[in-house]
Amino acid sequence: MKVEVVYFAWVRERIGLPRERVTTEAETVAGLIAELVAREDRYAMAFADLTSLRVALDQELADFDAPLAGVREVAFFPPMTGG
Amino acid sequence: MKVEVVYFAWVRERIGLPRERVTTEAETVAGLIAELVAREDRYAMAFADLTSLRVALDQELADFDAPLAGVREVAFFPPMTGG
Amino acid sequence: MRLIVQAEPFDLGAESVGFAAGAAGAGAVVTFTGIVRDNGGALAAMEIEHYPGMTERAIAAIMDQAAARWTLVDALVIHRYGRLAGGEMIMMVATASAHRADAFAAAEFLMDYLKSRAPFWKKELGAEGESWVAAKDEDEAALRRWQRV
Amino acid sequence: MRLIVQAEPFDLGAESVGFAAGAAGAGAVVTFTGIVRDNGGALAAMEIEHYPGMTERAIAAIMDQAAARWTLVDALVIHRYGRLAGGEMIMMVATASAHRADAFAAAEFLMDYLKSRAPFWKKELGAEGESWVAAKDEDEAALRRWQRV
Repeated sequence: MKVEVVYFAWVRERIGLPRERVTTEAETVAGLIAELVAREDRYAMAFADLTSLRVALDQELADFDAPLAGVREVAFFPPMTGG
Repeated sequence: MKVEVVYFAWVRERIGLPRERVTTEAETVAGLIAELVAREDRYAMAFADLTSLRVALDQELADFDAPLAGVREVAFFPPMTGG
Repeated sequence: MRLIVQAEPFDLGAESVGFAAGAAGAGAVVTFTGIVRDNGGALAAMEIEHYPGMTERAIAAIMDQAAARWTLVDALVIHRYGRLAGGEMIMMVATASAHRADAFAAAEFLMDYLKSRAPFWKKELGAEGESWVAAKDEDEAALRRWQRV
Repeated sequence: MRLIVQAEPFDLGAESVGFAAGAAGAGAVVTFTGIVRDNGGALAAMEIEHYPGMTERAIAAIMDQAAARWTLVDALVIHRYGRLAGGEMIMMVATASAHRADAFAAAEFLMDYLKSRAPFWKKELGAEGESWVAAKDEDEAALRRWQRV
């Protein structure tokens, strides 16, 4: 399946892209992360510490073990600092 | 001694005066109230329920057993409703 | 810190902007505005009586307590007296601090103390006569939470 | 309820007055304004990144929660993104209710959720380089108090 993967803040800076279209075999977010980390060092660096990362599926916060079936957009970012 | 006695809100309305100069022998606020209540019905009505009254001595909240020595202004009023 | 007790209306917009602009170094500004509720048209007007002299002393004391208790860049209290129509603004409080927790706590503290410890008395004038607003038990309860901490 | 996410500055005075005037029947209006602290001149600018689309959804969900939890006449959230200088206003929240307790609680709730659950990220640009603002443990703690109640 194909998903749009978007990155924000230092995740975006480490990976060097704001978004990309990814073809994946993964069934969960964690599976997608494993595929990305295997690609290149910059992904490994961005995903080194999952406790400092958040994920949203189709613009709703989700867990790393959430299934990807039917998801169009996966976003990775650090904890939010709004307000 | 002479004190200025001021009244606010429904205390003022029941007594029918905003302020008056009172010559008193009382040593405490409670003593002053007893003297006023003995004067006329309208005072007795105003001071009928002390739990619904507050007193300030020289513009500072005080208790009914506070001494009057040196006080220039005694104010009686219901619980405040500011804000 | 600034304290204003007046019969005249105040300009919420100008006061809010002026307060925020003057609070150098603040990251958080909280304002509270009290408005005369018209209770669905039942209220014709509100008459606010106060104790000139003591009002200013009591509010200044309340503001000093807030400043001693939280780290504030600035604080403002404006309170009106006299006759107000439904929908008119009665009063405002503003607090400025580096962080939001202090600004919120100080504004709530100021409001709780103004409600029950500043010498104002409200009378509602309605179609069916007039009546003094009674103090509420919940307002005394609101005060007690600041003594606990 | 109104929600605005924009790069442009907003007019705190006009928004405050408009909000209070529009909140028919409200007796209490609370506003919070967030301002870029310049840290004594150490901060040159702040860059706020956000997630277009999700930002609006997340804030709308937060506002719905506040409206379900407290009796509100109205609520407003304005949040900016992009580059802001020290002293510039980042965002504001306003709540209106019949009574002050609801207005204060809803404003604090909205702020706590905006801080940690709306997809904004702040980067500080200073004389000595740039750094992303880290989320604070105390902000997560502030959120937990709303789950307890």
